[in-house]
Amino acid sequence: MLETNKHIGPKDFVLSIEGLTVSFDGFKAVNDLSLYVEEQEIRVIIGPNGAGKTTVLDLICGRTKATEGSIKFKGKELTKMNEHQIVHAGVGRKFQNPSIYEDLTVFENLELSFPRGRNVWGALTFRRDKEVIDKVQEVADMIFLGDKLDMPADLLSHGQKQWLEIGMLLIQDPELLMLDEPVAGMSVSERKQTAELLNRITKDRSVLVIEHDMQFVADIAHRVTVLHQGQVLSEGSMERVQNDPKVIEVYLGH
Amino acid sequence: MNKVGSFIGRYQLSHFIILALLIFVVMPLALDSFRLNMVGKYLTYAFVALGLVLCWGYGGILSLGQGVFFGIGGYCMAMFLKLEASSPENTAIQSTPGIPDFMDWNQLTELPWFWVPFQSFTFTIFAILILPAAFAFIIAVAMFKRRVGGVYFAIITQAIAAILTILIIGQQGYTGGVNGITDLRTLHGWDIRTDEAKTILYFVNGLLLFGCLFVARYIIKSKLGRLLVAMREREDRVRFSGYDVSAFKIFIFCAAATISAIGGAMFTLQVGFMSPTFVGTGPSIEMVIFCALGGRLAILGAVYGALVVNWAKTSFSESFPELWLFAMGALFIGVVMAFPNGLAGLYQTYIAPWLQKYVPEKFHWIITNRNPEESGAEIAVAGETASEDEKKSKAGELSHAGN
Amino acid sequence: MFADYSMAELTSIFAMQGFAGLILFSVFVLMALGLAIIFGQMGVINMAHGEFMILGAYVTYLTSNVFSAYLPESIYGSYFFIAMILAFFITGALGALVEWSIIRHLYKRPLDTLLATWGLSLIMQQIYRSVFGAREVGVTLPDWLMGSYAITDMIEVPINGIFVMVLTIVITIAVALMMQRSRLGKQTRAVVQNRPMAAAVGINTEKVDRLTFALGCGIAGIAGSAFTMIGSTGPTAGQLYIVDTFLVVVFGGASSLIGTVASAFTISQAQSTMEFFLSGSMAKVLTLLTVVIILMLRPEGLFSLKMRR
Amino acid sequence: MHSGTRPKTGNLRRRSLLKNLLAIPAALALAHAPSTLADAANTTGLAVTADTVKVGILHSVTGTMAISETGSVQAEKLAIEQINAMGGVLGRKIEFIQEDGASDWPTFAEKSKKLLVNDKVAAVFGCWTSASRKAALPVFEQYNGMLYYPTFYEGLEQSPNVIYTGQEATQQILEGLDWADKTKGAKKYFLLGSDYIWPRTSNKIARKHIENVLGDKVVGEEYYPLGHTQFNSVINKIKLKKPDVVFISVVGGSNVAFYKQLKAAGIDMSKEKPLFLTISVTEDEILGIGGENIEGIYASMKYFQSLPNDNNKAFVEAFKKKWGKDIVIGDVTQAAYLGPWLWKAAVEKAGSFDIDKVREASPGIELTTAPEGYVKVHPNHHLWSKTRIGQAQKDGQYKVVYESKELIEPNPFPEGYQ
Repeated sequence: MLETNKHIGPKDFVLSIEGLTVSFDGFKAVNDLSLYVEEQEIRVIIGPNGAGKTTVLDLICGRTKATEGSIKFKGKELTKMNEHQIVHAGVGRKFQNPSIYEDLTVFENLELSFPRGRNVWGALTFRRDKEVIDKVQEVADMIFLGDKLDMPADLLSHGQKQWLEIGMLLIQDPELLMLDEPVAGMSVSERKQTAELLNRITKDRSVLVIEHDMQFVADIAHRVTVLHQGQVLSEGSMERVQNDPKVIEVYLGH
Repeated sequence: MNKVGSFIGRYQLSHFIILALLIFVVMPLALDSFRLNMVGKYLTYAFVALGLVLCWGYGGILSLGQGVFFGIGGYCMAMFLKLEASSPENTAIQSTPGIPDFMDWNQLTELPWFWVPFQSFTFTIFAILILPAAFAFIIAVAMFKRRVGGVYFAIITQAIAAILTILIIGQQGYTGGVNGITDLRTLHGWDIRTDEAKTILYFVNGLLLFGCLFVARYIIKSKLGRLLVAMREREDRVRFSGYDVSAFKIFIFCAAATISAIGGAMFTLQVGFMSPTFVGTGPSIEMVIFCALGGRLAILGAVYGALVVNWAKTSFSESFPELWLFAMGALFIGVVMAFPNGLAGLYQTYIAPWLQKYVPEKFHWIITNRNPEESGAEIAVAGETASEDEKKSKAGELSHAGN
Repeated sequence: MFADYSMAELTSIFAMQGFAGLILFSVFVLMALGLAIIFGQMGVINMAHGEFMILGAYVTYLTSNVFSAYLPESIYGSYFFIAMILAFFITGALGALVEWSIIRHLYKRPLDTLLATWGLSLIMQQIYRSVFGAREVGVTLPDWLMGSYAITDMIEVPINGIFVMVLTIVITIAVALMMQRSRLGKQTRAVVQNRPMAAAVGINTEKVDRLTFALGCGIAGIAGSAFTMIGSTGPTAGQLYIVDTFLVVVFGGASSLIGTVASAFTISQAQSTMEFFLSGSMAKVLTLLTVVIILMLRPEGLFSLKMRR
Repeated sequence: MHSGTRPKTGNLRRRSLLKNLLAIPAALALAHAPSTLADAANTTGLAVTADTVKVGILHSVTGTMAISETGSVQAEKLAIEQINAMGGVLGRKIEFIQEDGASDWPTFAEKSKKLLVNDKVAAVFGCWTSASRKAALPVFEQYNGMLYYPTFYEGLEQSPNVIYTGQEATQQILEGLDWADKTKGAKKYFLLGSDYIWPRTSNKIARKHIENVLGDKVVGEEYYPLGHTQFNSVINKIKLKKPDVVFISVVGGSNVAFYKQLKAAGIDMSKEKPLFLTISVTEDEILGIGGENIEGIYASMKYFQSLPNDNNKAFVEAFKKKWGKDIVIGDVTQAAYLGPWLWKAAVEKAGSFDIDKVREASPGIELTTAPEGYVKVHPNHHLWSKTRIGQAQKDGQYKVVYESKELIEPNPFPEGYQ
């Protein structure tokens, strides 16, 4: 699977993961994994439960520290950086369960994610000026919540919460967007809207998505990576992956 | 809210004014100088409680060692005053005149190096503001950078309070030991023991308290305040929105430390001495109850909490000394179980609606806050403490232990 | 500093110093065991732990008085065992009552259990003061517990020290077996790991909580009973133990009994060695300081598994 | 005190007779002209009426110090009751206002101020720890009050507003060390104390005396934090250093732990190898330690409950009658009992409750009826008193084995010991 990548030089990749390993008390959740994501690519990671999908995202965004290996984002080594530094570098992450501030309003949720005043002094002197308000409104419109700015976030539906979290990432304008099961728990119409949203927002950035819903994957993926036991089992177009006998064995064998 | 200048809304302003009237007008008129001085002492604890509102209520960091910072502030001030009281003329009978009496008893023949700068009042003020913050900074960096929080932080700060107490008591030649630094007399020649001086100090104390209240109000109304609330709920989300969570915790802990230290310095000035009993674990926990009773999210509540608990303590121990501990214990349990939001919660749930029935509608803005623009995080959060702690317990406290 | 002493003297002193360290170790384990169960397994911070210990001590005091007043002198020597059993059940029962009335409402707010139990400790202190008086009470010990056993001329081993050590070993093993083997132990661990799931498979989680808390308090009671041999019994004596106890538990990594034992061993040996070479106060300060610094550098404590979040 | 007229021996008896004679005209005058005398007696706006006078009792009845201070409160109440039964002071019944210091030093200062400023009491009997006295002292000096302080303490203080009814450090220590050196032939001393000012100052004085006066040797000096309960290490050190005397100033709950562990470590305290000499364990503490655990140690103090004189027998009887038969009386309790009597004597000598007059009258006041025997107020406001050595018995009492021949002069700022 990797030979397809061999002729491409590393500088063309937004994200290049090489030899990544993490072990929890001897259990290797991710084992010598290599993965390359190109600019403006939508890459979907699939795999059975426990394959290490979420762990890979955790490793990229710094939530989990790698035991070995390197993660380079636009030439910067992420394994040595803190979470917030990784965010500053341009990586955004959405969690599996919507992770929003339920006690704050939609506006405040987005405002807090606005990339200004991120240090202590900045936060103390932060002011809600026109730039902020306009940007919040713009993002809110994009995530279909333009008329719900004053609503406390915990009153949103599950799907709306997912969108809000995506909006909180968008307002940071990351170059790499990582989404962990963005359509989980959504209704059919919400899925459609989400797919459309993703297609819209990924125009000028790379996206890494974990998803189970194969129809959704087929809708959005440029390429698919199949993880199994912490390693890459197969990689390529949806069609190619679906016909890979190893993938079929893993999925059916279980 | 959109402008920094309007960080206090109408409703909040009305409550600030009520408190100001209480402290600056009602108390001085209603009380003799003896009782007023006692209230002044209680108000110094309000600084600590206010600091706890910031770091515990908003930052989710429960420190059981706030007495340490109160003590550092108090000792800095006491060192300055003691040096002034120990002029060579006043201490002529000592074997080494010019040094504090307890040093002389402990065979010190010259002032220890770390006492020397405290001959300068400017340095002392500087030390009161900087030393506790610096000490808090060291603790906070060590702990928050490693994501230690919750229970562990509480226990470690408690241990630090215990260590410091043993050290102060043990190093009596340098600290005055268990007796503390006593017999403080004048500040730049101004006798602080007279009734007039105590009344003036009471007002200075009140003004400083209001200064700190405004600072605290500004902090929690700023984006930093909203971030703190957000952090308690979803620490990871804040982190992945590009914020260095530990930096904010360090800041708020240091701010709380400095505020406590100002209280400590004012305590020394008003009470006339400082001793290790205010540094230890017992008083440090007691100070937490001032904050909890007032409402851990209510900055004004901190002041009322400190006043009410201490007032009750004094009157209880005057009339039923044996019952005082029962009352105090019941207060701890009751506040935690029945009124997790303390007096502030009690007010909002019961008193405000009741008042509304009797007050003409156009004055309702004094009683309740109906303008959501003003409320920000504070009101949204009231009533949610339990659930936040809940999340906290799952997210922060146990996670770092490896789960 | 040892130039003035003969080799034999030094050997025996070091032997005895090692033994002193072991006694301190036993004391720490006894203090911390109950708390380790309550804090480690349930996440409850019981600031009244010291007061539960003192309740055990007062029970011992009362038992001793009853024995000397109403029972023949010949069986007086055995009162201590009865006292410990009574201490276990009485403090355990009080623990269950406290769990029912206070703690169970606060499981989701660990920091609030801290405040509530601190309040409880104040109330308990005042109850002791009202019932037993403000002064310390003297617990008369059976003769067989006092005195020492001379191994050589120089090496003398205090019998109550041995008693505390044996007691510690027995209780530690009993607790370990209980947590590993017994139904309650398994249920406790199940509840700790996944409360809703445990409830779903039919475990009465409320009962498990109550019994666990009661057990932790009961062990505190036994510890208090044993400490009448080496410490004081007064209304506020419990406060002396609380900081040390929490440090032992936290240093051990909170969730494992082995961690608690290891941490008690490390702290006690460090303290007793330093006490021998330094003045007592400085030894205490240095020990506490070292523990705090290590905890700052390694917050998970001595023993804890690195797990996947 | 049972009776001010109880016959005494020798010159004491003469003194007391003399005093009683002197008191008669005053008493007569008082009976005839109560109103004018009320003015004369009450010149500083104190709470004195024609038939009552208010005093304050200020001790901790809550908190950690309640353990120690309870006895003092009981003694002061007993003394006041007895004085009232004898007709009061200058014909006025004493009414006391009790305040709780709550083991919290600022509270002592606060309550002192309340007693002096609000209640205008004529005297305060109170404070126990040095820290509480240090906190309250500026208040007494500022508002010109009179404090009767009962505890043996470290000295280094002499306030015009305090009468120290306990011993200062040199009174208590030097006689004990001399006794150990002379009668027991002690040469090597080990000093052990709780870590705070009183033990440290006491040991400083002890060390100077041992090294400079007795020409003996100090082989160890150790301090443990207040409330420490593990003493096995220091017991090993004692075994290693083999001192002749272990000089102990451990206080509070630590005492219980120390002596129990000492006994358990196989040291028989009655064998006197080494000899244990304490300045901090009174009968009160033995109650908590248990007589069987401390049997055989020596204590150097001015008062033991077992003192055989008649004053003391009557005092012990009255005390037990009022507070229960199982109660014990320690050194500080007795010193606290002296407070109201010393004040009464000074007031009667001055013929006034006026603080300044009472202060002036105080030096030279003698108390022949003190349970500890004759005491006298020194111009430095401390008491001349005898020092006794007692040996602890299994029943929790001390047996007096030695008594200083002369009254020992109080010397709060001892030259050569600082």
